[in-house]
Amino acid sequence: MKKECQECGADINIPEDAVVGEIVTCPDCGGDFEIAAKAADKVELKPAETVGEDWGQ
Amino acid sequence: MKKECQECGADINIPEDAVVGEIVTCPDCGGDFEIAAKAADKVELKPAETVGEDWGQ
Amino acid sequence: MIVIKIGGSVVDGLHPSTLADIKAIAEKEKLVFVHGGGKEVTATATKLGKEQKFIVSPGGVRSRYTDKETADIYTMVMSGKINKAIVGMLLRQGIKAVGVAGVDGGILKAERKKKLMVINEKGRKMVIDGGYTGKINDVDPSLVNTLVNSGYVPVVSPIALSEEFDFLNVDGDRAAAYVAGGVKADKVIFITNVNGLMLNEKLVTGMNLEQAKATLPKIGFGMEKKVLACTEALEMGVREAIIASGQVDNPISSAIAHNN
Amino acid sequence: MIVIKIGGSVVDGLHPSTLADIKAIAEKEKLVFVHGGGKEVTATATKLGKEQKFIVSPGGVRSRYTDKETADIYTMVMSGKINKAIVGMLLRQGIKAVGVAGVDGGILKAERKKKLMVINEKGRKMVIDGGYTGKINDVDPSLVNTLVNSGYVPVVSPIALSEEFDFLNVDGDRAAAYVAGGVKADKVIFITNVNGLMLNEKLVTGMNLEQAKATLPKIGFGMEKKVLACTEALEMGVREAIIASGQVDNPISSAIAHNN
Ligand SMILES: [Zn+2]
Ligand SMILES: [Zn+2]
Repeated sequence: MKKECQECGADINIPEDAVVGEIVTCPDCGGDFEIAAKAADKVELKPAETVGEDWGQ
Repeated sequence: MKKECQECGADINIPEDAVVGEIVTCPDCGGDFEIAAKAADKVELKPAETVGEDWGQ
Repeated sequence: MIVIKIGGSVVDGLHPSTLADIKAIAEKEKLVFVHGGGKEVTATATKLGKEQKFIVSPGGVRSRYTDKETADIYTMVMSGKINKAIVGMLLRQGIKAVGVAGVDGGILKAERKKKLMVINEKGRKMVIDGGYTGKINDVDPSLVNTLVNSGYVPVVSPIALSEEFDFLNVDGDRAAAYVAGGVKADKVIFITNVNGLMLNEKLVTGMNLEQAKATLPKIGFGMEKKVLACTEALEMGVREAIIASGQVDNPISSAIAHNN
Repeated sequence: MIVIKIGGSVVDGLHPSTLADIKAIAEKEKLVFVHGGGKEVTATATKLGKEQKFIVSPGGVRSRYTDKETADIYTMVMSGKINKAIVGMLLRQGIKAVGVAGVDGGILKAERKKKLMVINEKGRKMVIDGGYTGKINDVDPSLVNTLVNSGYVPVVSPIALSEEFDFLNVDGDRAAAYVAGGVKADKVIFITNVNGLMLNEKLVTGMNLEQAKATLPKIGFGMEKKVLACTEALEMGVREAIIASGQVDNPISSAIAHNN
């Protein structure tokens, strides 16, 4: 499945087995998008938030 | 098995299956004794300490 | 200062108004909590694969047998689970709670029972190693006073330090009595799940120290322990000891006001 | 005042002289301990039948995934087991230790991570619910100051309070940095199992804040966290931050004296 990048319009490839929450990256602009919803033949993307790595112990 | 009471000299009956730590009571004077050691045919007694009942929770 | 003994929770089995009641009182009075929580210790110990052994005294009293492993679990659950759950509950009310164990800063000292008398499986009396339980014999009120005088509400777990610096399982009611005695509290309140002490089918609404001591032999074990704790607190200089239900509206204010 | 960050024990992996060293320093200086203990949390969680899930960040950092049940176990083990074991050890030395969690008296506040970015089992980046971990963003030094000024040695567990009053798993090194910053400590010392920070195969014996910040990207994760904590402490007004080995004779005095 392919989806248009919200930033630059390039095609982002969505793996068949991708699940909600996974991050896909635009091959052209490098933007990260989170899969917000996914059905058999359609997928919704939203810009991925940046999260730090300070996760306790 | 019988054992002489250290207090009054009466015979205290020691059950065959009694184990070290068990308390036996003299039928005459009512004294409590702890079984300090026990072998096939002999037993050692010592006066039982009084312990309270305040045991936490 | 008021010392309040609660069970293993400030909410379970207590009236829904309890937290708001505590909040209102904390705005006017210096408060200290001492908690129990034996049931939760048993539940966690069981989950950890350490089945709790209960022993029965010649007097018929059933108690946890606290070997070293159980003492460690007891300390962990009391001061890490129950204590912090109560602290969290109070913090949510805007009360500056600080949870400590009775061992912290040397608050509670106890004498370790070297031996325990139990009824064994053959129904015969027997002496066993005492494990890690103790009878409180000293209290250092400094830490509790320091915290209270700085605006904090201490929440104290019933763990005491032995002479050999072992951590001991001690009775929560008597821990509350000693803390109250140590800080010379105005009141110590024991919140229970019954209306209070019943004698001859009547609720006792007041007794002086002598009356309480004379009454002790006539009372069943759970309540006897609370009345005993009351007499100990009074003898250490606490002005009033109250046994009250947690299941009434505003249970702490109600106890203070002697609403029976 | 000196804030000392130790692992999950004052003795395991540390030089046998450590306790006597602490005792000697405590007689001259005001001390505060902050501890870690992730391994013990994992061990107890596993015993409780709650297998710990570890997640890997896109940067390759492996961390505990702290769901609600894990947060409860984390709190129980950190503040009930590890904290009290350290307190017991110090009490045995005659040091008036008081164990508190970072939530007690509102010492440590943290921002809960709403989302975490991880690498999933297919090797792809993925966003998951943040669970109960947080980044410390505020410290209230009052409780620690109150205790220290009354002659106690506080022992603080790395648990912080979220804005919603949840208890959060926070990094112990940064907890130590914030406590040290909050009380404006003279020094914060991070005791480790290595000699200190190695750069270009040489032990770093001193850096100023600017140098430390510039060096951060060149350091591996475990040590990076400590150097980051050092820079945070210095920025909050701590005069000196030391990363030192616990495996040398009198490790704390040695660190203070800059014996490398
Ligand atoms: Zn793009
Ligand atoms: Zn006799």
